[in-house]
Amino acid sequence: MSTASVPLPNWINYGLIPLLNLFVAFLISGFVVWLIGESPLAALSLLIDGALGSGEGIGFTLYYATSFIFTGLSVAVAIHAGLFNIGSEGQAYLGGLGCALVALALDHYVPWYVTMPVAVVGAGLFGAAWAFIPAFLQAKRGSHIVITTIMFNYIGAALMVYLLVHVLIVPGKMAPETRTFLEGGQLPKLGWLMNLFGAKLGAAPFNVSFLIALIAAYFVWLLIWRTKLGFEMRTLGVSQSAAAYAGIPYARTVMIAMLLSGALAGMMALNPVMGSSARLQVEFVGGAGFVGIAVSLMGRNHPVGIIFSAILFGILYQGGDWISFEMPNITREMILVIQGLVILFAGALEYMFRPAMVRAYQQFKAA
Amino acid sequence: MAELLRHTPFSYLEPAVTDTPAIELVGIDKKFGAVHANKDINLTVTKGTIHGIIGENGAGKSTLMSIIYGFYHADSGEIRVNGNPVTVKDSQAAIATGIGMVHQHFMLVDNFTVLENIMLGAEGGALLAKGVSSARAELRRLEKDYGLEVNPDALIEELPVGLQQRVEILKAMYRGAEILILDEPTGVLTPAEADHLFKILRVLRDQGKTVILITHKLREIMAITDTVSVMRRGEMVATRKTSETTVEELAELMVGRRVLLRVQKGEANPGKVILSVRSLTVKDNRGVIMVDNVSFDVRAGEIVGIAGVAGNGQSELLEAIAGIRKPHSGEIFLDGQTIDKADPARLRELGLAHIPEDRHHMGLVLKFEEYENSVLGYHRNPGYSKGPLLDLDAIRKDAMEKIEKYDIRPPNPRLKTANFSGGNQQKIVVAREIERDPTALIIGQPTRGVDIGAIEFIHRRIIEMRDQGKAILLVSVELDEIRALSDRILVMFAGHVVGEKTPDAGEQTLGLMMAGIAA
Amino acid sequence: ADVKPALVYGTGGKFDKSFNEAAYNGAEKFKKETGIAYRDFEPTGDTQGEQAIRNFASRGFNPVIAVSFAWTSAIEKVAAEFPDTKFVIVDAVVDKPNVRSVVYKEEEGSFLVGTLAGLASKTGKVGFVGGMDIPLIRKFECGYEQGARSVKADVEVFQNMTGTTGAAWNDPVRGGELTKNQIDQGADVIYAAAGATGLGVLQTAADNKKLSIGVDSNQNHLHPGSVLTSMVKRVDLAVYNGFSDVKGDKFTAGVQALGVKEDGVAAAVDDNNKALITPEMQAALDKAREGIIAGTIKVHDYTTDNACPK
Amino acid sequence: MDYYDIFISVLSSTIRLSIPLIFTALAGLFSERAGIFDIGLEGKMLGSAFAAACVAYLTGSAWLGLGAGIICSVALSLVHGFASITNRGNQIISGVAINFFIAGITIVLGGAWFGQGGRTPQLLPDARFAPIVLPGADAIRGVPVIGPLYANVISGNNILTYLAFLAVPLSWWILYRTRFGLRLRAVGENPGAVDTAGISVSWLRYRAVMCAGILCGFSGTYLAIAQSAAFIKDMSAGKGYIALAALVFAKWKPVPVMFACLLFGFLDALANFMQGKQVPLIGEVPVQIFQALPYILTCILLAGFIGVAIPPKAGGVPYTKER
Ligand SMILES: Nc1ncnc2c1ncn2[C@@H]1O[C@H](COP(=O)(O)OP(=O)(O)OP(=O)(O)O)[C@@H](O)[C@H]1O
Ligand SMILES: Nc1ncnc2c1ncn2[C@@H]1O[C@H](COP(=O)(O)OP(=O)(O)OP(=O)(O)O)[C@@H](O)[C@H]1O
Ligand SMILES: [Mg+2]
Ligand SMILES: [Mg+2]
Repeated sequence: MSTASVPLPNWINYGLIPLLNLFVAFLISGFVVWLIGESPLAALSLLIDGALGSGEGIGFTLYYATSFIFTGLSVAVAIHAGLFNIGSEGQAYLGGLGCALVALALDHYVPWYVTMPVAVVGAGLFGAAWAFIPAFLQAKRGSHIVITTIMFNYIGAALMVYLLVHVLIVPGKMAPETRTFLEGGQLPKLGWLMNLFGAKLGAAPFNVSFLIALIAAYFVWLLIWRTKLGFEMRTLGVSQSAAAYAGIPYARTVMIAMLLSGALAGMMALNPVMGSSARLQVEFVGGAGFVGIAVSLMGRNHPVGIIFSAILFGILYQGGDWISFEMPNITREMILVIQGLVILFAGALEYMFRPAMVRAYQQFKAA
Repeated sequence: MAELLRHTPFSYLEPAVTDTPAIELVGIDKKFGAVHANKDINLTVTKGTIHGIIGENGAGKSTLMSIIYGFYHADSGEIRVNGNPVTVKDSQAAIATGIGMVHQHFMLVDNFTVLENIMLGAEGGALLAKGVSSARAELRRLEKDYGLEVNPDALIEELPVGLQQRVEILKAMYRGAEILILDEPTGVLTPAEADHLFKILRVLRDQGKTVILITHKLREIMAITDTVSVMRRGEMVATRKTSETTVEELAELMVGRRVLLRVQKGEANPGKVILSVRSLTVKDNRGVIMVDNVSFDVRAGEIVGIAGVAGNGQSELLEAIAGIRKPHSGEIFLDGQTIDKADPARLRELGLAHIPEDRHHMGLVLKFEEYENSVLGYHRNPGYSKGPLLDLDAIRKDAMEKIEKYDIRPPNPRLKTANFSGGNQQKIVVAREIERDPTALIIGQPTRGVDIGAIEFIHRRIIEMRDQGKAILLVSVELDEIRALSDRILVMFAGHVVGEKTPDAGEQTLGLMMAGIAA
Repeated sequence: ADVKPALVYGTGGKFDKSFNEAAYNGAEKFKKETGIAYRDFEPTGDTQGEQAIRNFASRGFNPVIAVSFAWTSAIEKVAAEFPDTKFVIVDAVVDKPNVRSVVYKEEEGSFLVGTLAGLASKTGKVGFVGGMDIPLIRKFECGYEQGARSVKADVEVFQNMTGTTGAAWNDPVRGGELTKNQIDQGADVIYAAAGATGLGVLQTAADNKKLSIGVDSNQNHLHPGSVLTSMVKRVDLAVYNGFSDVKGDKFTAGVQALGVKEDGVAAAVDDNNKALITPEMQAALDKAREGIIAGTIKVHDYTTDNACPK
Repeated sequence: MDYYDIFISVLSSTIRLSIPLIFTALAGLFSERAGIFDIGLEGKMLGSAFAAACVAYLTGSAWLGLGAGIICSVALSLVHGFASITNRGNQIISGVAINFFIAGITIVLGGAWFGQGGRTPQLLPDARFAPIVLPGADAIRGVPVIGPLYANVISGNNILTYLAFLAVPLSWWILYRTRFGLRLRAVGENPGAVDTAGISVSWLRYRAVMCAGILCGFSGTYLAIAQSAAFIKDMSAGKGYIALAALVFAKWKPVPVMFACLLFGFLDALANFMQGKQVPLIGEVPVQIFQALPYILTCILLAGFIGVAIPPKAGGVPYTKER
């Protein structure tokens, strides 16, 4: 008898099985660590200690998670409309331009809480703008969005480097980056939030954009499951023909979904640009757009799932740093290995243990 | 074995009817998760007969056949072929034992040619070149013997369904099938095509082959089978000699209660013209003209039926009226307003409801929960939304009311739509479209693949709508359905309306018109 | 004094056979000579760089040396947080009382290898392959061009940048392709200032029997007979001196601008390339060195006005 | 440099840049034609480049390097198969996972084994695939028009280049002239049809992804030990994605795949060539424009010329007969 359709209780489906998957991913990562001649257990304790062992570690973890929540939401919104947006990376990059321009223009004159909403809009607009052409090509010309968005990542990188090297650079400075924003262009750290839990943020750049990310997650949830537009996007996402039948305009819905997706990716820039380094730098996105794909998929494209998987990836990033810092033999790329294995086992192989679980569960119930 | 059978000379004839069972099923049991699709099934099919199997949607017919064909595995039970127990571990094994199957949903590769489809799995060597010529020769022989003409080089996607089905039958014959299973083969055929199919089946039977035929249409069971078995909710409830049973008895066995087989309807009272089509020309996606300069009117309080063989432009006509397909030229009026440029959302506002031909691809989003489908297309209506938000409470309450009113089972608006049976899925669509109280209603294939109980219900609702003064345009390839429901019948052939008839016109007359022979 | 040295590399990674590797060599030399172990870290992004620098400082490491201009603001911040720790930054200037900034006059070193290139070229065409298009790399290119022109006024200089992302430092395939391109156009000496991408440049030049010029570290040994010279930038000295100065209590903050005069940059001549350097080339090289040291030759620095005189 | 020389130079550059794309896109072709999406091409290419470089370095044999590259890439294909065929996982997730994993593990292992930050040691000439000078290349070089074409474009490539061009008709032949090819194309369109014909869908798809693995093995090997002389981290540099673009562009057909890859290679070569050149009327154009040019042109081509590319119907959907 097939086990695929046997229902399992939620605590197994959403608790035990994912944990088991994670466990296997870490087991194999441990094997790699052992292969290099280091102690897997020590590495694991470093990972956890680095990411969660101190207020500062948690701050860094949440800082990374903030970026991943934005990009994860960006990927998810597009996926719900049946679009695979691989362009979050480039959209976030351009979003950085939007928010940096706002910060550069306003930081002399107004406090951060005035700059911030404008920067959110600026980052969102620029991110959306970068999604516009791929969206348009998909909607009107049927060009494959996966490919056009990949292309736009490269084009975006070229554009940004040009701007940073030739236009935005501070004359005489070596680094292709803008000037440092003043207070009015910097997002405050969330030290008080950490203090509430009795932890110290230290130097971690965990900042207000985390709250914006949570608000964005709420709005994405509202959009997808509670609005007419979300209903239309989901319809289009699973059945184009049903959408046509129901009078849901293809081009418009695709465009809106992609623009929203681009805007969410663009807002990611708030976190590193205004929340951490206080200036626009080359390559500040650092792959967060691609991590967003994994985050969204692991989070089942649901905002709550995305927040959790973003935090998981934040732990991997921060904890991985810690491992490579403490174990010089293990290069930082070990994070990529763990990340790959987590995606593999928790994502692609998520059902591997299901049949065994079903059998065990049935025996358990029979007994 | 398959190889051997294929080359068995055609003249090899067995006595027409013997008492050897071709297939015996003993205690077959199958569960899909929580669904008990087959419960302890016993069945004997006599060699050289046509054995019908009927049952409501979801009764377990397809599952049982798939088990015989090795496509699914029974959880327990035994299969015997020609008296010998066999383990059908996969379809290859089934083919080897001489079993062929034409699936309810065709198992063809759309962008392959007929020949490639037939060769698939029986290529006769690692390189295609060798097999191709012998396959052609064999195909020609099969075509001649059974009247199964089809161009071997045509692409499947360009063939009408009737011909696609022929390819399926040819596939089975090419593999030397002695026992042929057909799962709802006539659902997509015109009467003439169905008759042709039956002729072929009789030829097969007369040559000693065994045929198992699944259908919802009792008329077909009576017309062609020798024996008939009835399934209900996973159980085999009865087996009868066809000559010793009646339609009424079978219907009752199937549904478990008495059913009304004829639609009761009074005289129509046509009012003013509601839907008016003028010189409409419509092209399909490839740019071929599918509807050619068609004009007609539908009045309030009447049902106009459009009869025709599938693929003669009915689908495109419906899609054009429903705003899904842009007309090439011509005009469409709804209650005096031009609507040929309106989109489906606008048309719904104007009071045009549309029950589409294909519930799986158009009418429903199978992955959605039932309540979501119950407002698909109407989700922007004020009653269902508050500002940009959906009013989920109102929607679910409304869905529940429809479920009760239309007896949709199971009565759970939170269930995924894919998990409803075909008949219940169709009821979801019908309920949604009818309950908005439209002025005009266009309907395509309202009862395709739907069981008798549901057909009865849907037909009654359509008549009620007419009696409430709605203008109804009905497209169906089921001539019986058209004749039973319509007040006027238009016949379409090759994109033209070739004539108008009243429902008492004979089946023969309509059939000839549908074939483009008479007008 | 108490020395507990730490080193933070640039994002190119420790073993790039070039810039970062030079820093590594300096640290290794210190370790060998003194037996004092050091800690190092290879960040791959901005946040990690700052985190690593801060980690080292907070654990009592002293000095903390950060090579690459990418850590400018990180050092700025962390140096303020740990006033008792000594910091060294290479390739950028940070104005703090506990920070030593070591910058190089790459234009001068590039000028030197440019003269060799100009003289070695038979076709009168030389090439330059940079990594990412940033001012620092333009500075290399500009010095090189001036050097080549100083010995051959009509020399043609092809220049290419590898890419627009950080991957440009790590794309030897494209580096090789750009080199092949320049060779097809007639270039017979190609200068690579592109991190690991340069390895592809050197390889392709060797495969096509043309000359190449390495950068940062002495890369002459990579393809003996094909690498004409290397523009060495003594990052190893910066690191070594940083460590030893703290050890010997000689640490000074402030800017150290190292040019030809200070032996901070040079054109490497060793056994691997001796055969390629003719006496007249050697003479021209010496002359250029002396001129620069004496101030008679002024090499324009691209970054002062973001332009290169033609 | 006259125009013909430029043409020859760009042409030979085009070929060099196209080879990894051709192998990789053909790999994608086998996989996707069988209904298995393969975003993991990038990772397979990178993984096989690493394996090839390691083994070529250790054994000094280019051919053993190739073997190792193929084995590594096939192993990754089997992982992808295990996830997406046996366990019916999401194919895109599986591919992305492989890309992440390989991007990391090559550097981690390379760093631990060779201590060069993820790079493998420089290879000696014997451990690489050297250019082959075809007979008469040098003699004919001086002949106008034909000479440079023969000597610089047709001759002087390494064996893998010729194999890539051989792989194109071979793939065509396998797909359209053999039983395996017929079944492979069928399983990507309608696995039900294959299953009911008594053919194992899983085994067929496994074989298809293994074909993809073998071809990716060639492309990775080409990168590491033919075009370059060592493995360097991230050396595939997005070529796997470009190959996917070429595959879509070519509508999943072998011969068009070759032309699409050549076109992408050409755009790349042209961008390299045009960098720093004076463009008439405009003057010197910022390098970034030329670097972005291939990508911009790809979008323009996708928008203007090929219209909607319809992927194999069953692509990306795990096959289940029992829901
Ligand atoms: N692949 C499957 N996975 C899970 N459940 C299935 C599957 N196929 C069928 N079922 C279940 O088994 C029952 C019997 O289905 P089956 O398709 O055999 O019915 P049927 O009699 O052929 O119906 P119909 O007349 O609609 O074709 C269904 O009610 C359904 O719940
Ligand atoms: N995921 C599922 N789980 C359980 N039962 C299912 C599932 N999907 C389909 N079914 C059931 O399987 C049965 C047969 O499905 P099938 O797709 O053949 O529909 P159908 O009733 O035959 O409709 P149609 O004739 O229009 O195809 C249906 O009764 C349906 O309830
Ligand atoms: Mg069925
Ligand atoms: Mg059915």
